[in-house]
Amino acid sequence: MILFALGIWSFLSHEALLRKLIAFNVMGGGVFHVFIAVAYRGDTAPPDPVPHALVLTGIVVAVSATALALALGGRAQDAADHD
Amino acid sequence: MNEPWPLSALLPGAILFSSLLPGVFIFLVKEESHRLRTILNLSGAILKLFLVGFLILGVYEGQLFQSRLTIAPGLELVLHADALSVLFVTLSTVLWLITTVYAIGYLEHSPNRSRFFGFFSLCVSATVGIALAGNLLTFVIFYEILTLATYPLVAHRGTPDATRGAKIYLAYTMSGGLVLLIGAVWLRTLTGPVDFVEGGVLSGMPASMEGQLTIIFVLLLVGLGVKAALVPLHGWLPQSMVAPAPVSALLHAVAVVKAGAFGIVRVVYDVYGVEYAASLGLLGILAAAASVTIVYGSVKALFEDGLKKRLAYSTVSQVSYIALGASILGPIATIGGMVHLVHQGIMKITLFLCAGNYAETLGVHKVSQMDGVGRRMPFTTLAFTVGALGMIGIPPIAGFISKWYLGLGAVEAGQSWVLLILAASTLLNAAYFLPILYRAWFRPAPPQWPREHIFKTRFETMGALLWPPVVTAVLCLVAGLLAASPFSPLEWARLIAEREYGL
Amino acid sequence: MTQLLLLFDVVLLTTLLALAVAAVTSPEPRRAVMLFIAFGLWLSMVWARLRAPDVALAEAAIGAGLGGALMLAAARRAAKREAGDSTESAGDSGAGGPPA
Amino acid sequence: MSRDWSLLLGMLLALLACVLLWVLHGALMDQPGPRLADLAAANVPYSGVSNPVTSVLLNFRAYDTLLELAVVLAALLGIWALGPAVPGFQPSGPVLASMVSWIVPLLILAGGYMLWVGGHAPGGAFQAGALLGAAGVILRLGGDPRAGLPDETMQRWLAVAGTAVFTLVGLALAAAGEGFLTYPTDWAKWLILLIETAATIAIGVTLAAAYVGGRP
Amino acid sequence: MTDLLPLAVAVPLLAALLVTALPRQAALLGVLGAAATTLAAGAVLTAVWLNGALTADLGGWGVPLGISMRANGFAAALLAMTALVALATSVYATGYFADSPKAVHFWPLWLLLWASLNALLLAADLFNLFVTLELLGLCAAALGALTGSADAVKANLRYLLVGLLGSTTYLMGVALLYSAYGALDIALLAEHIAAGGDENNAVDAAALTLMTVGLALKAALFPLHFWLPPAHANAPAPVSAALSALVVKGAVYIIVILWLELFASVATASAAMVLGLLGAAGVVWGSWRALRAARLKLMAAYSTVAQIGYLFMFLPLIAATPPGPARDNLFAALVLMALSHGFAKAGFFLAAGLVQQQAGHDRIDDLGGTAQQMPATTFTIGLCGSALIGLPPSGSFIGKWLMMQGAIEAGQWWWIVVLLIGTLLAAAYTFRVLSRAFGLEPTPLRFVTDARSEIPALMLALTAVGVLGLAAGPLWTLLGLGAGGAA
Repeated sequence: MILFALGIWSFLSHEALLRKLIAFNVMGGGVFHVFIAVAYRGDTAPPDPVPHALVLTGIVVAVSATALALALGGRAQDAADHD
Repeated sequence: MNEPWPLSALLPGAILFSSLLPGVFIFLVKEESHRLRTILNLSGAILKLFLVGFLILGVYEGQLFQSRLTIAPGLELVLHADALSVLFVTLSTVLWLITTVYAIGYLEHSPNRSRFFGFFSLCVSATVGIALAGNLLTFVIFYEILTLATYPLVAHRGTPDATRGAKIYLAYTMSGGLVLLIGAVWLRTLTGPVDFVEGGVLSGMPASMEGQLTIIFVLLLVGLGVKAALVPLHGWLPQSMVAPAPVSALLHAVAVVKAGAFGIVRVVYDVYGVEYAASLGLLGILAAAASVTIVYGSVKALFEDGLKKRLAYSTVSQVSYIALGASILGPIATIGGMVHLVHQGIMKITLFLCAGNYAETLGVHKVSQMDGVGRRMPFTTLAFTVGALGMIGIPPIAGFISKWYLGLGAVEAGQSWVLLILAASTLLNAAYFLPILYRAWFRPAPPQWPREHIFKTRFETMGALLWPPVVTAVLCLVAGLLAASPFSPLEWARLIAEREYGL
Repeated sequence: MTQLLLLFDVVLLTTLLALAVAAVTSPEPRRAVMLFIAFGLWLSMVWARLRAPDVALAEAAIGAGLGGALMLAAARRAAKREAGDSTESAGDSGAGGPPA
Repeated sequence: MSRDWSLLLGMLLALLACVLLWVLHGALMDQPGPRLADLAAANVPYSGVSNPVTSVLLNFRAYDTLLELAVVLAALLGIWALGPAVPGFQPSGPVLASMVSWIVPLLILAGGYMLWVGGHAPGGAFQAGALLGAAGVILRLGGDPRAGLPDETMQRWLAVAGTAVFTLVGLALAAAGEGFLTYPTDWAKWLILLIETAATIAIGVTLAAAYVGGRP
Repeated sequence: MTDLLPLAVAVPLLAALLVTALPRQAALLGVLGAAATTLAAGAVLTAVWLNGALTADLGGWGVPLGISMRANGFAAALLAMTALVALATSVYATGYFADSPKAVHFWPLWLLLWASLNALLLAADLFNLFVTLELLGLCAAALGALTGSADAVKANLRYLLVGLLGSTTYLMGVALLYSAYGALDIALLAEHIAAGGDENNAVDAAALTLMTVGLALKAALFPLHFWLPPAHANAPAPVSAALSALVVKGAVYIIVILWLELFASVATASAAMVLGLLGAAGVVWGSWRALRAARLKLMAAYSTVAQIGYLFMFLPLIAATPPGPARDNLFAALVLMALSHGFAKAGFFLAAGLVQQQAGHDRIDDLGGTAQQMPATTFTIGLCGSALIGLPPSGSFIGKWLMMQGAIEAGQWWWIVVLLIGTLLAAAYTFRVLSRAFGLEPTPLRFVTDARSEIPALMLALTAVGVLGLAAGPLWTLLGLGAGGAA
């Protein structure tokens, strides 16, 4: 939760793309952590696999989005340089 | 009831489409294809005239004409022909034909004719839709479409003036349309679908709703009053005089202002019911608004030098006779108001067409330039004279009949103050029309006209420009002279009044 | 034993939060990315502790690993551009984007 | 954004975090029920794989995973749409080159192992794909501007392979009357392996191409 | 029968893969794929029309373990709208991108976008919705940046980031719900939430808030709309059309589902009022900015902010109306407004794109000659404009009529004031454009016509104005509502 809020705060208060993306990933980490915590059922019972799968999906999605955002950022810089 | 005649459901729709379809096709016609466009225009107009002929006969015999289309549950588009619709449909159809002929001549070499005639046809379709609307929803729909279709006509010339006039026109009518919409929706939530029924549908409403119904009436009146140019909602009308003459003629004689006036009549008679409206004290509001408008419009007309602007203020004044007729309880006043719907239409269109002729042939736009036009253009000026005298109310021209019945009805209803209004307005009418006639016939012509076109015809101007006003002037005379014959506007108005009052 | 484990957990979480705060507050891009990668790896450790080895593996490989690599590359490009700008040397030698 | 605003925002969000933490705590305390854990565990034997996470990913919630592959592809297409890649780095020194030459095969091998092991132990297509991608990244760091990727046509085919195989298997099953992505129990293992293999290659290629960062 | 639902996603997905792999035939394959997708959507629509709501359990596991898809009337209506708009846009794009190297990049992303829209509309699972949202967001941002200009790339980067923030916030709400109820299926969760009563109020409220805020960010609800105008105004025209008409609707669709279905038992009228008031603020602000916009596409983009606002204004009205025909009418009106706006705005953007290509710019004040050279396009803009204003006979006229009716019945007259202001402002900005067509520029003797691009736009406009306005009745049947009757 704290990670989530930290992420939002950082996302909103930083201008630079890279820092926004780090913030976004930290924020995502917070959400994923909630899922993992929900799945955890003590040291004896096996954990719930469904949230694990959701988090896996989420991680891949987040990285894809990060990659696209970085590419867009690079292109924006190039375009600005050319103009 | 009698078995519905299969045509009875189709005829109202057919009348609507007889101008709508040609309109749509005209948009696609190439600018240079003068002949094709004319054929489309005239065939639509003539076909419509035939269809309306059927309609008149049918309605006279008491047949029911109705087309229904459900657009959403509880919301129905209803086209319905009763005696009142027929009056307005006939007026618009006849005048459409005449104006179309005129416009073909008037716009001979001007640009964007396909666009003009396309919207012109849409405009008439919307007017006919308003006339045939069988419930308030349908009325509102066509009322808004009319706003849309007339905007391009007002803006047609594209000059900064025209753009400005069109903008003002749009601002007024759009706001009015919205107020009308609110009133209509509100009324619908109280009563369900508001069908137009002779005698009104609201008389059974509980007393607790009277407050709301009064507010709704005012909303509807304001919404309709914008198009009917009730003071102080008339501001758009003189501004939109920038439009080409056929547009002014059609807008001011038939389409826009009449749509407003017709709507007021509909609301008073077929929604509230004239007796119920009187019992709520609503007629007083209407009468006051109409009277103020009549006098104010006439006074303003007196001080206008521009011919079309003077005619516009005259329209402001004259259209309110219709509202005045509706505001007096009693069949005779009703007849006066209804018949004026037609009479004012043919008289005013005559005047506007003549004004267009002066402008197009001689370049005369102002009253002060009209010295001696009678000798240069005798037929046009004769037609103009008939129209003007009719407006003043000189017998045997049509206008006299209207005023006579209005006065008689007022006396019958015990509202003699109306006579004062009529007298004042007649004096003012005379004061702003007679000087024009004097100038036209008795002052010497100037050595040179502002901008004269010589047409290679036997007559004073092009045939397509000359004959329409002459025809309408003759109609004014005929409507007055043969007022007592069957199917005259007066007799038809009498039929309406009988049905409205259940006589 | 449980107390030791609890202590372990607390240390784990505190470190995680500290890394996160450090990553998002660090103004220098490359340092921030490094801290972020550390944060990701640490997070995967926490998850492994929470018996989610699959996810931990994925986070380490994809989230921290590839995501970090992408960001590092971007950070390096940004740094190079800045250097290029400051020395006014023949513009951007690297980027060869076509006109739009 | 000014410092003051940032501070205010921070305080508000700290408040939000506390509220959410309290809510989550309440939710976890109130209903420590099994949620889907037991249900999933009971169905794992019929899913064709023994790793519960893999059975959720590729069987119970396979549709999510299919769309997820599409997300990865979308990111790559978006990157390609932005123009050609930035040229690679200078050729590396001999130390790095020799390191690359043994680390890359190792990564590919590890990827293959990860893919295979995903059926019954932690691992699977995504992790394996990530390792392949990492091999690409290292190749590019080592000086290969194309990160060891094949030519454009081949790249396109490989990038869509995962999603395509996944969708086609789903549709084929639907056509066979089983329903979209409904594996018959006997075939489940092999179908999942087929999908995973295609997905691994696609993810590896996509991630490496995304790292290269432009149209091939 | 139930295989139809995955088919509606699989067909555009496969088409996207195919055009990715075979870039040389992109346009041809793209149009074929568009046609096939339209057929699939049509099949879903027909099936829903004939049999009512459909569900499909994917993988044969059933909920709560597996994922299911479903198509009710609401989803089917939007699916059909998406199909028609996307088909028209596809045909238009063959002309727009002819001889452009961008075509190769446009088609795969475009079909993928379509697939994600269909998947979103047919999803019955909250996490599945998250994945579709992300796919949608990525495709949309990538398409929006296709022109490659600095403005476009920057605006769409911001759009992407805002979307990520929104969807992550949404996901947090999903996590809370899962922790409390152990389910992700919407219908199942709705049952749990209704059955839970007051027990989990805090979780419900927190989840609803998080998910709504996250989605409102993607739906550009005022004041979270700031990202929309630059992103939509700078994208290529076919993309702008899809972004404004379809993509934003996706988020609105989920919000409507959340409020009227998932959290129907706990969403309070006062909370709905907040959304409604924000919507109203969006109407006024968006319309005002549209009026002040210097460029045609920017104007259209601000108008989207306003039109989305109307949709949110329905929520408090529906909350205040007891179940029955009156409420059904309001819901149908909401859908009708969404559909009309979809068609009209798509048509508008397509037409604006033609104007821009012809004139080389889209500054409204300098468009006089262009407007006259392209009568069909100007006519399209006029038709779409009248649907945006809500003039008859457009679908939004009926929508506004029913909204006013509902507002009067619920005693919430202030919505009518908003409606009035919004309508007048819309009229003002529409006619600001149209009046350019009546300038003094010489009448062109030859008109610029390009049937391939003009007809799709015109068709969309006619659907918004003619079809939806005059034959909206079947929508009630499709939505499974009884005839509204005299409400």
